[in-house]
Amino acid sequence: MKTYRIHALVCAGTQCLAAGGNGFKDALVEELKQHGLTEEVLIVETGCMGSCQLGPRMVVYPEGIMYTRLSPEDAKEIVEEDFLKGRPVTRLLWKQDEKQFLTLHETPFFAKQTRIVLRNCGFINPEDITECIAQGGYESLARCITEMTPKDVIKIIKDSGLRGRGGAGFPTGLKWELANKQISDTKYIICNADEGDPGAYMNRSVLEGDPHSVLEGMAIAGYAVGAQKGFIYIRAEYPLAIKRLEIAIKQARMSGLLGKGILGTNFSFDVELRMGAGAFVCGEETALINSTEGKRGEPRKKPPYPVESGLFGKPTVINNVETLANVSVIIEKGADFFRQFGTDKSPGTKAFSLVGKVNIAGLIEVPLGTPLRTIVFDIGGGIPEGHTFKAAQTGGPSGGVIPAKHLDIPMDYENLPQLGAIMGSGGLIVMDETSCMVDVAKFFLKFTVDESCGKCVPCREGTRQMLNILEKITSGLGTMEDLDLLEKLGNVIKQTSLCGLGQTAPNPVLSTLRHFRDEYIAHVKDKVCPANVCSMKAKK
Amino acid sequence: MEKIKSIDELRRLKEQSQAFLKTRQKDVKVKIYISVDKEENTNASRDVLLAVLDELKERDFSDFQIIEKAPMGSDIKEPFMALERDDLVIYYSNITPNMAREIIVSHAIKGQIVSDWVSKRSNL
Amino acid sequence: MSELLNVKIDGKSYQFHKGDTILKACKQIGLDIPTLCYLEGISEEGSCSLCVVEIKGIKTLQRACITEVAEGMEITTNSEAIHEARKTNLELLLAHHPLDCMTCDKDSDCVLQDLAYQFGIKKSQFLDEKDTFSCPIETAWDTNLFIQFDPQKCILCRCCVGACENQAVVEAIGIAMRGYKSVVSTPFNLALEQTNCQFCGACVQACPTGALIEKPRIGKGKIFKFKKTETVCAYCGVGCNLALYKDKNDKLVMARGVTNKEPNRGRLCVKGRYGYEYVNSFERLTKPLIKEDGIFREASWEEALDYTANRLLEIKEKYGPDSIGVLGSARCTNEDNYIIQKFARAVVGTNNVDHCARLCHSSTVTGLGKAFGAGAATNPISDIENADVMFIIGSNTTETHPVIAQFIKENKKKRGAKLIVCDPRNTDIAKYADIFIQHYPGTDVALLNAMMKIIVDQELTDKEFIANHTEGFENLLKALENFNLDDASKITGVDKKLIEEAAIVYAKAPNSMIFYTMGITQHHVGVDNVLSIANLALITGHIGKEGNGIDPLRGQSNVQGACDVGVLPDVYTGYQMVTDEFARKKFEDFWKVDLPKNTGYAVSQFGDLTLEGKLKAVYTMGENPMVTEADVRHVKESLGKLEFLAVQDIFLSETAEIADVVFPAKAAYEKSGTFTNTERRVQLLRPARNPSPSVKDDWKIVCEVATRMGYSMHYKDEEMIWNEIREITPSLKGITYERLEENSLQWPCPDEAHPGTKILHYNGSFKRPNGKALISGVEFHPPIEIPDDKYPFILTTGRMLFHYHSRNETRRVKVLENFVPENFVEVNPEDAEDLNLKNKDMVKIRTRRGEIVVRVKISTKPKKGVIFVSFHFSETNANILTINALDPEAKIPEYKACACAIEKF
Amino acid sequence: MESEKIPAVDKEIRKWGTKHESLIQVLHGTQESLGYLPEEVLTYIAKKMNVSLSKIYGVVTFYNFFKLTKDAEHVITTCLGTACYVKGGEAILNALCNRLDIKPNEITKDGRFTVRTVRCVGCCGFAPVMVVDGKDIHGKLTPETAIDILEKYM
Repeated sequence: MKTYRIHALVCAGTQCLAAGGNGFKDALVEELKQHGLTEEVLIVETGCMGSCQLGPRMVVYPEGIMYTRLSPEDAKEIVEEDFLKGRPVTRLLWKQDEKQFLTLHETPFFAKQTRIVLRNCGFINPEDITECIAQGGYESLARCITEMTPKDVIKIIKDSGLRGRGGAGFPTGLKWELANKQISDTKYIICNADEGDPGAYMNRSVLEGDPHSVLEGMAIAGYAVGAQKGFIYIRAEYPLAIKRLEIAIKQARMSGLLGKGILGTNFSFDVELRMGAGAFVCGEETALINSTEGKRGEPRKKPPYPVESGLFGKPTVINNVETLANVSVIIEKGADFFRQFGTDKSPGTKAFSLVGKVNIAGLIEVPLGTPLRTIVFDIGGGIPEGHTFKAAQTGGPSGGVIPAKHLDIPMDYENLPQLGAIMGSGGLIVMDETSCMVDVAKFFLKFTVDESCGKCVPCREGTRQMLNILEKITSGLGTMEDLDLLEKLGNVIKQTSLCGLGQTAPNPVLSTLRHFRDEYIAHVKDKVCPANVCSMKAKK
Repeated sequence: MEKIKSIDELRRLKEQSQAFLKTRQKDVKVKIYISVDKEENTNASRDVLLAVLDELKERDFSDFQIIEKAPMGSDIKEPFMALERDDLVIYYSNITPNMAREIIVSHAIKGQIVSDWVSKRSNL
Repeated sequence: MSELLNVKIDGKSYQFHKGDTILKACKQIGLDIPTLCYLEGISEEGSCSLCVVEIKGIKTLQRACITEVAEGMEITTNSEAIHEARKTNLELLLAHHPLDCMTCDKDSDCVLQDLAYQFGIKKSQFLDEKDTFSCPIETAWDTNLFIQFDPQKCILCRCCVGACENQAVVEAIGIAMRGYKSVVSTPFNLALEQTNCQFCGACVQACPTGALIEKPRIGKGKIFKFKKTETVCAYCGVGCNLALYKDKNDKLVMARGVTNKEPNRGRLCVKGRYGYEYVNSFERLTKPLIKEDGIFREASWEEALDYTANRLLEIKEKYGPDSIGVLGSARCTNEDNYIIQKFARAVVGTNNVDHCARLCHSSTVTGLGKAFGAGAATNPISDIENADVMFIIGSNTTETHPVIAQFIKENKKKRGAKLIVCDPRNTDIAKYADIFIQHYPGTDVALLNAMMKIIVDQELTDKEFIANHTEGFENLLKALENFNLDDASKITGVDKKLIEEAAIVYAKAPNSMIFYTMGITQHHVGVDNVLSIANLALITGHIGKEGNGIDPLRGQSNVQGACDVGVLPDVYTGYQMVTDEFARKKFEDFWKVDLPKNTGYAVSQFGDLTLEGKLKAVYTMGENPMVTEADVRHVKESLGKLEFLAVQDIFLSETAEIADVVFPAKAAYEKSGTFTNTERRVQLLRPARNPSPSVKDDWKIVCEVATRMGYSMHYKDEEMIWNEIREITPSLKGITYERLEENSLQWPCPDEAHPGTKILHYNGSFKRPNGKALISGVEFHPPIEIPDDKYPFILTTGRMLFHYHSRNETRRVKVLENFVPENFVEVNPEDAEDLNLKNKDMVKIRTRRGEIVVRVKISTKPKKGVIFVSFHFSETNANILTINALDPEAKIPEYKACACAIEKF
Repeated sequence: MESEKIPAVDKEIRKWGTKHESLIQVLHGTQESLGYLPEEVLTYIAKKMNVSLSKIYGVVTFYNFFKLTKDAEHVITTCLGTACYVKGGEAILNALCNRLDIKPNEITKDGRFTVRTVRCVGCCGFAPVMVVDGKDIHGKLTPETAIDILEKYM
């Protein structure tokens, strides 16, 4: 077997590529050629490594030295100094608070994280199944189908307390159990990879960095519920994730880890990709089913729930990417291992994309229940340029804001709703005092107005009216009655919308009204935007 | 890519694949330190490194990492290499490519320290 | 019976069936839940959000329309939160809806308006005046004649889309765009008439607001000024229940399908929806006319009736009763028709009584009569949903029986049933087929024999059924013995494999149902064709149970009934043979008169008989043979030779024009009485308007003539006639007007406790004397005329959706006439290229009998070598071309195939 | 039907089959080849896949991804995801539109450029972000750098 003394892991996540990662990689390849090192140094293109704001990044093993903000010009120096002489190029190292960190593990960004879902992201070549297998990939599946009954599998998942990471937090084991009990010749597993919340890219990172973990999770789910076919419904906006998934599926099929008679057992399971086409509502599971069936992505009535009658009218389990990526770890290490992270009711970890006004934006994974303060200040390095934390927004357009006074709130499925926010899929947007909360609410509402499927009245017409009122307020024409009307209308939309999108669409408005009512009042009464964002047409 | 037909085959493949990933792992049997401190020794050190790599390849030994880091002060006579095995670090200095090959065969692979050339030893 | 569940609604305990929605449950206990978007079976998406209720334990409000009751459920239907939610959602809808009820045609026929009233919304708090009252944008509905769409009034409830998708199964319109930009649209906003829309208007009927409306209704008044009458459609044999609305001037202004009633369950086609207008026409005959010196003059009823009676008596005296021919009509009621055949037999004393069933389904009556002992459709229309395979042969169902086509498409779409279509033309229904066989006109026996050969060879026959319920199978085997599939392929012009596939699919399915129409019957081998179809059903056992059988789709509103009440030369009512001594005796006793013993002549023989001098007078009720008979020039020539021709009609038809006397009659929508539809369903007609006081019921005119001829005929009303029919007709005995007021009934219905008969020959008990069906050996005979060098094309004729019969009605319906104002000939693109023809070129079509000049429509519908012309247009009458080659038994002419030439004009 | 467009459709239909559920995938592939979805192509797909044209039209107009008209030579997509939004994505959008003298979603008169918005490209760490021609992602923009990038394509 060929061995390389240096493994240079270049992040090939979308963000690092966007930041010019490809240019750096090409320069590196060229330099290696120039110095005759191609036999000694292996370049591995990995998925996202996390601290995206510092990209493009590269980690050089065996030492694990992490280089940040790379440009093509840096390749020569790295090769000559580090690869040839073993001298780290210090100017490219991670610097924070006047400290310099040689490896990722030493950084405060990494220190408070626990990586289960992201265990392989940034560490393996996602386009090579053997690297995944080396990390224990597919061993859980193998154990499930050779040593365990579907009921055993469901029991472990139930015991682990794993909850759906797509937003609502429905217990995964229970969903599987319900699907397992359905009597049907055909059942389906759908992986919801239609990560739609603006400002969220956890799922994409997993798919780009460790696609096999999702495929394995799907196959285990298939075994548990009695399904032989899985679909991954993925946003068309994620071309790299699609490409890596296509490669992963192909390799898994060729290795006999997907397809007929997996590992010589009589369990068969195969996975197909279905591309979405740009509709946020397709993240809603019944809309997603319609879209997978080639129709307009409009939600269906529930009940029947997908576990009873889903894709093509058959029992269907829909799990999100992150949920599925947890599965093989739980099988491998047991429910108790999983339960040592997180809280009693929200066990395990959660990936967040920490973005916005924060020093180190990026992809993180922390135990559930980690206080918001730890995430923003310890991991994210606080607010840049001397600004102050004003609020964090979770759950995207369905979510709400957490104001500064609640910075110590544990981030889990129980505590967030108490503040009118939701966990959501993991988008975490940090805002400082330069953000106007009315404007932020308007931003989200504009989003839902655009993305409403238009089927039911409260969502189609109601959100539009709410937006009208917000526009009135942000241009200084609002009245105090408008604030009441917003609340009243918001409640009717929540109460009577057909699907989750509509039922949560008013949340950003209701939540900002709750925590930042004074800002609304300033817009209405004083005709002033305290953050100086809104162009108030009418001045007092 | 061939079809994996049983859980045992999967485990075998896992072991094989892990060997390939040794460079990235924490635990390896042998860590080989080769570093250059003085610019004039660059070429000689590089010859040692290439000899080491060649010998490891020849012997089909993969449970190692090569770390380009000087674990000692600057007074060491280069070319230099150190070998970490069984919780013990052995330093060899002033070596030639041929010496390096022997160190690999004898010490790295068989676990027998080439005592004649040892310049220093330390427990981890 | 399904499980009963205990449910509390507003604090009270009830029991409901499992599967019932909350909406249905509330309805059952008399609770009114507001809905805008819910239409059972059409639109059940829960989009309007008005029917929301509270369910204990669920945080959000739930939609009553799509939520099923569950055991122990506690429902509140009238809390403040519910009221608030409903009102708010209603106001959201009213934010963009113009508040122009005072000028809206749908005023007080509008659910949105009702709800706004109910919730006391004067003006929506969200009203966007600019949006609401700005000029509406151009829509795809602007250029058509039938339907208007006002997008501003549209509340996106999707009822119209549901109706188009689930009722019409056309999918011409859909929801396009997304979110608040959503709009009901045709694809690419194409003009509606450029889509596959068939203008059935189901969308209009489904619309709860003024967004969609029938264009002819606009400006005719508001619904509370109209009077509504439920009656039966007067067009095809489906017999749709429709509600007609008249204004204060006694003009019909609107039609709606009657929901929840068989056979149409609320559906209509374009003619049902719009085709009532002719009734209002100023061209209606109002006075009796007598021809003097070739010119009509108005006459009093007395004079015209006396004149007619005298002339008929004279001719009868001079030439004998058989010199008079009498025509009933498939467009008249059972009562009218009973009277006219009684008039022929009892008053004139001849069995020369016939009607246009001769020209459409006489082969069926003869053929199925022979095979099964009864010549009517075996299974009800509602049974379509039980069929796994639907086999259509020789039927352009979408255009001729639109509502049945809708049910067929629905069964395919919703239940995945397979559809096989065999037709020389690639018709609309063929486009929906899983297997489409495009065979040459007149090669049906070859095709069907080929199918049966495959079925027999592959042992797909139902041996038990053949053994227990049939006889004559050996004759069929013999006929098939030397039959060669390659020959069949050559004769029909169809790939062998396709025939095989069709045969296997039909034979193997648990339930297979056959539909056919004129493509089968209108051949000189019409009876053979029908017998072959019967053979196919019999050898596979696909008859005598739900979802099986043979449904010949009858073409006219009461063609089944006219046959049932004996307007045929060989039978009295209920198919009692005139040659049967016992039957004749019964009728003689009943009518108290001696009756002729010989079978009469068929209408298709009248022409030749006249020329031979055997027929001297014809009395016609509502028929128009001058357009509809084959080789019509020959008919014209012969009818001109008659000594006397009397016509009862509503318009001065082509036949009336050459009559000696014309009586103005009531139109079907002005009549009481009964129609019997294609599935033997007897339905009650109710007058939807009062005609001019000077027109009379058809039966009344005949009675008056009869009485004047010395046979007293007096009836109080239609019911009295019907009761007389019942008395002498065992199969109709149990059907009383009183029962019909409640619900329609299918014959046979022998007594008043009998529920009627949905399926004939149930469990293989056939109506033939020995209870067994007859399988016949049928051999293929080509059409009388086959193409040659001089006449190289095959001409086939038929109907189109927008016109009817000789167009006497539809030409007087503005929207229909304007939509298809002239005849055309369909030419295959390949032929068109060979002939150097372009769309809209004028061409001359010649046959051995005559020629017409007509416009070209290049179309992929006809097969290469075949052209198609509709028969509706007297100006360019296809029947100038057709051949009067008659089936030897059924005497039906071969309308469907003759040789012709076509050249650029 | 313009003959050169048929093979692209046929290829997709061969790949995905004619079952209704393949519609969106066939549309994706077709658009990938042709750049947009012309009416006659959709009519052809309707016939081939036995789906009504109104259904296809409904699907095509539902999803942001599908285009019924030919696109500009260069499509610049500015991200208005939350992260980009709070970091000034709208200013980037306005700068580009002003430079090209068009409104969002309009195509320049010469047909060379259009500026669209997208709800998130998932490059939140580099906000604000824009994407040129669906592949070149540029992050940490200011209105000035955005214009500089645009100029390179002009």
